Amino acid sequence: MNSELIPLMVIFPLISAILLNLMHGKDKVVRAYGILAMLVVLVVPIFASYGNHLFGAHPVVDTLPQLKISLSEVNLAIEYNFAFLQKALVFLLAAIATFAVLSHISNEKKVSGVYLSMIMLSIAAVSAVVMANDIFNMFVFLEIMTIAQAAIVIAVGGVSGYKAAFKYLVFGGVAGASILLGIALLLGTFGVLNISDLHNSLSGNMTNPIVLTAVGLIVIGWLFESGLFPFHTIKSNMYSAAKPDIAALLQTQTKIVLVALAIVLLRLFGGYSNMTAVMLGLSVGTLIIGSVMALLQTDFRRLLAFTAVSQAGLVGIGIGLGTRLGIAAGIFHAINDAIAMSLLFITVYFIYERAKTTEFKRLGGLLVQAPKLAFIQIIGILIVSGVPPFNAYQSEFRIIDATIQAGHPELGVLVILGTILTFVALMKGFYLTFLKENTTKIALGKVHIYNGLPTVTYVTLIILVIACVGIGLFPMPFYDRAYSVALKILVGW
Amino acid sequence: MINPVGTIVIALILGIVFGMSIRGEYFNKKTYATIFGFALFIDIFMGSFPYYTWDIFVELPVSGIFLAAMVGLFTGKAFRER
Amino acid sequence: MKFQQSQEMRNLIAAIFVGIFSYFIIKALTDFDIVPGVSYIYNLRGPLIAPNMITVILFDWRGYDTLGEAFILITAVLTTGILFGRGVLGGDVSEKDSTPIRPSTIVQKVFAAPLVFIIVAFGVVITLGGHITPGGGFQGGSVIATAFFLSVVVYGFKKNVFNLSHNSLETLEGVGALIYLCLGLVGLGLSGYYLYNVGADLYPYLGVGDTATRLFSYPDSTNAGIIPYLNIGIALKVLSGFCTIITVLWGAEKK
Amino acid sequence: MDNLYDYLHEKFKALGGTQIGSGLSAEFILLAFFPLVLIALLRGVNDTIAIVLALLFIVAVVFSAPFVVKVSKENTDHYNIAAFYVAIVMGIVMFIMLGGI
Repeated sequence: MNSELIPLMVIFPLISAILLNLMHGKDKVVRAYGILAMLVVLVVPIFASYGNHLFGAHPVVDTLPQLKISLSEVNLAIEYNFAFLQKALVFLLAAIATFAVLSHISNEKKVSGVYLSMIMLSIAAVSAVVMANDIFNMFVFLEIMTIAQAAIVIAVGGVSGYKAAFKYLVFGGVAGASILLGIALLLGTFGVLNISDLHNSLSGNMTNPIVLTAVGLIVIGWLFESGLFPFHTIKSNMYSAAKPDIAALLQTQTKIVLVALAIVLLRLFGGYSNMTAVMLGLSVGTLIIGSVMALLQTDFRRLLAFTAVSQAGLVGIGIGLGTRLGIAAGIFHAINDAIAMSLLFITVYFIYERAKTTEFKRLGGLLVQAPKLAFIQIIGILIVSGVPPFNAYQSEFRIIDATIQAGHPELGVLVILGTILTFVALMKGFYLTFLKENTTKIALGKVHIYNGLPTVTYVTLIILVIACVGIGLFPMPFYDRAYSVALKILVGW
Repeated sequence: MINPVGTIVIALILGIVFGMSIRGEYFNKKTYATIFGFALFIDIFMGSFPYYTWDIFVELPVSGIFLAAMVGLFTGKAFRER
Repeated sequence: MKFQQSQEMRNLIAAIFVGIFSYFIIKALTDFDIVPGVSYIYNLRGPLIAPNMITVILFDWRGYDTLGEAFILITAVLTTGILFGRGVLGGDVSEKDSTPIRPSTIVQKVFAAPLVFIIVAFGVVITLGGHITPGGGFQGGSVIATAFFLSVVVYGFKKNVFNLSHNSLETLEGVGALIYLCLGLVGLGLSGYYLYNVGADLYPYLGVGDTATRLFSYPDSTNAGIIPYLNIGIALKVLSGFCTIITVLWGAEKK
Repeated sequence: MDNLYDYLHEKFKALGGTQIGSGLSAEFILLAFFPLVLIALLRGVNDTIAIVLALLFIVAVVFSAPFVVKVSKENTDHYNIAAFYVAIVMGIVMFIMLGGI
């Protein structure tokens, strides 16, 4: 079935990016178009019907004997899949990006069209990665995403942003080259790029050393895109160098790409136990090291950055288990955690915008000035730490359950340890920001008259809290869909 | 493209677009003569280079697109100087 | 001294591990048989669309990938602009101009301007013949960009032959990308498939209207459809992208 | 116990501004982490060996504590440290995929 709205989820942000770049300098036009474009970006995934989209109308063909492929039929075109999981992920991305755009529009005196266009490019790229059923197309949009994310961080200015973006681009080059080489090996060996076709060709071919090389190369790329172990310092540096509202967007994108790429990896090479072992081991390391490092930070943004990285490790544990329960719980936790961490990042964004700093030694005693914010932040901390009745509890519980079902109870203990450590780290941040006596007399400054930031922030925060409670109370619609995705991954698409 | 003239028209348009952005200070009558002479020379050597299979280009063994782009460049430059 | 020693040790360990990594990759690259796969079908049916197979694969079968690659270039160009102060938060940082490091010789000054004309015209030829002969949007755009480079190198940025500011280059780039995106939307509107090659009629069963087909077709033995127009869009985008990069880097040289 | 506090205070100075409470919490989690990972890795081979090795490992780690200083030094934003670990992981991943461990 062909659905016309599927490509618009990528094409419309791309067109908007070009237009916003052209409008750069005309403040009112950029503001108006930015809001309009975000509305469209939010609405399109809701109205798009489930199905596939074939680019260029190139259909499936019966194979010819000269193809040397042992498949009954081959996809000619680039194909996009759109189902519930894709819808949820694209909508989640659009929602968090809407806050980033609105906060920029409502907060800055001079709106930067180029900055908004970079946000649009990253939305388009992540949507494409989520939906693509074509491994090369996925790579192309991963590259766009990497460059656009670096640009968003560069736009903040300052040495730390430049350094973070430089490192991100250098290692992004390593990871991108690695993924591309892996794709090239697969294409050379099987002659197809469509993931479903590759899945069919690969079944029973997992002892071929070239395929195994490709697995290793793509797994290295996956580690970078999801910020797991050797790349966790780079990702956390990016999060802490960006403005916290953008950091919320970046960590959402990271988790979405983690899930999308992991699904591809499991669909292609799901039967290979060494791959899931590598994924699992590095995820466990990321979880513990991320939360340990979060505890040692002296800056609230860096603390949240390492927490986000360690939560990505938690998602990776679920997916790396390779069982139905584990994959479903991992996907579910990615959605929940993206919402919850965005909530925390946005509260910190509010502090950052008004106090102009997030260092613990300069903050303190903000409870008197912003009691509502403190209340929402403590809710966010409870959500991320996995306290019922919120959504992250449902998924963390299921991840622990899955580790025990899979025969690795030690991993369950490690997950619990990581969660406790996350809670301690976040409570430390809360204490030092809101409760500790304010010695340096930093106050939350007054905001300007053009600044609609408080309204936008509070509305967004309340919507996110409602989403967390809603998913926490009624997890089954989401979890069931994630479970069916997991079933499909293991049985066949 | 629409018909055999289409390519030539588009080459002309592209030439005018780039010609419009060319400054005049480096050009005088001698330069123009040199350019045109060289252009004709290159044109004849290129023959019917992109090898369109339409009659108009088969009978006329010069690169029509190149000539059109050249004419467009001059036209655009003339536009700009007016 | 102690830190240095530990660093040396680490470099050695890293070198060993990179060696292991490279060994496996080189081993994989040396022994594998290439299966043509779908490219066999591409080559079988491609000549129905246009004679230049590379262009057909780039702009028809995998036109959407080419769109993505064009956007990698656009993103990189915009990022370069941001790096030098366009669109950073808190207002733009102005760019400075700088003169050439070495003054050009008289021969360079006399011959560069006429050469620019010829190079631009040749770039147009390469772009427009892209679906028939080796060439296309990327190549033609790069050739035209070399004319810009030549004039910038010889005459300096301020007095170069082209009078293109950063903003007009950005506009040109946007126009090029929009041509590509909107031609894709034409296919989406007429057939329901994005980037459907409207004039080429490889799949007549889609029932695209007669007028539309005639709009993008010409009386030739092959019928490239929207491919030439996509080439024009890509050429504009590539040339303005390269020119923007040299503009930005040239302006940043003296800071 | 005052001496222990002073000792840790001295050690955690290297972390730069971190409270001793957070340092200690992180330290204890790390102490739990390594033996658990060891058990998870070796349990497939033999339960007894895994437990014995984990206990030995705990003893070794306790004597080389505080561990958290080293961990935090290896996770700074420095380019060369990141590059070192990336190189190691690249090698190890390829080796596991193809070496057949």
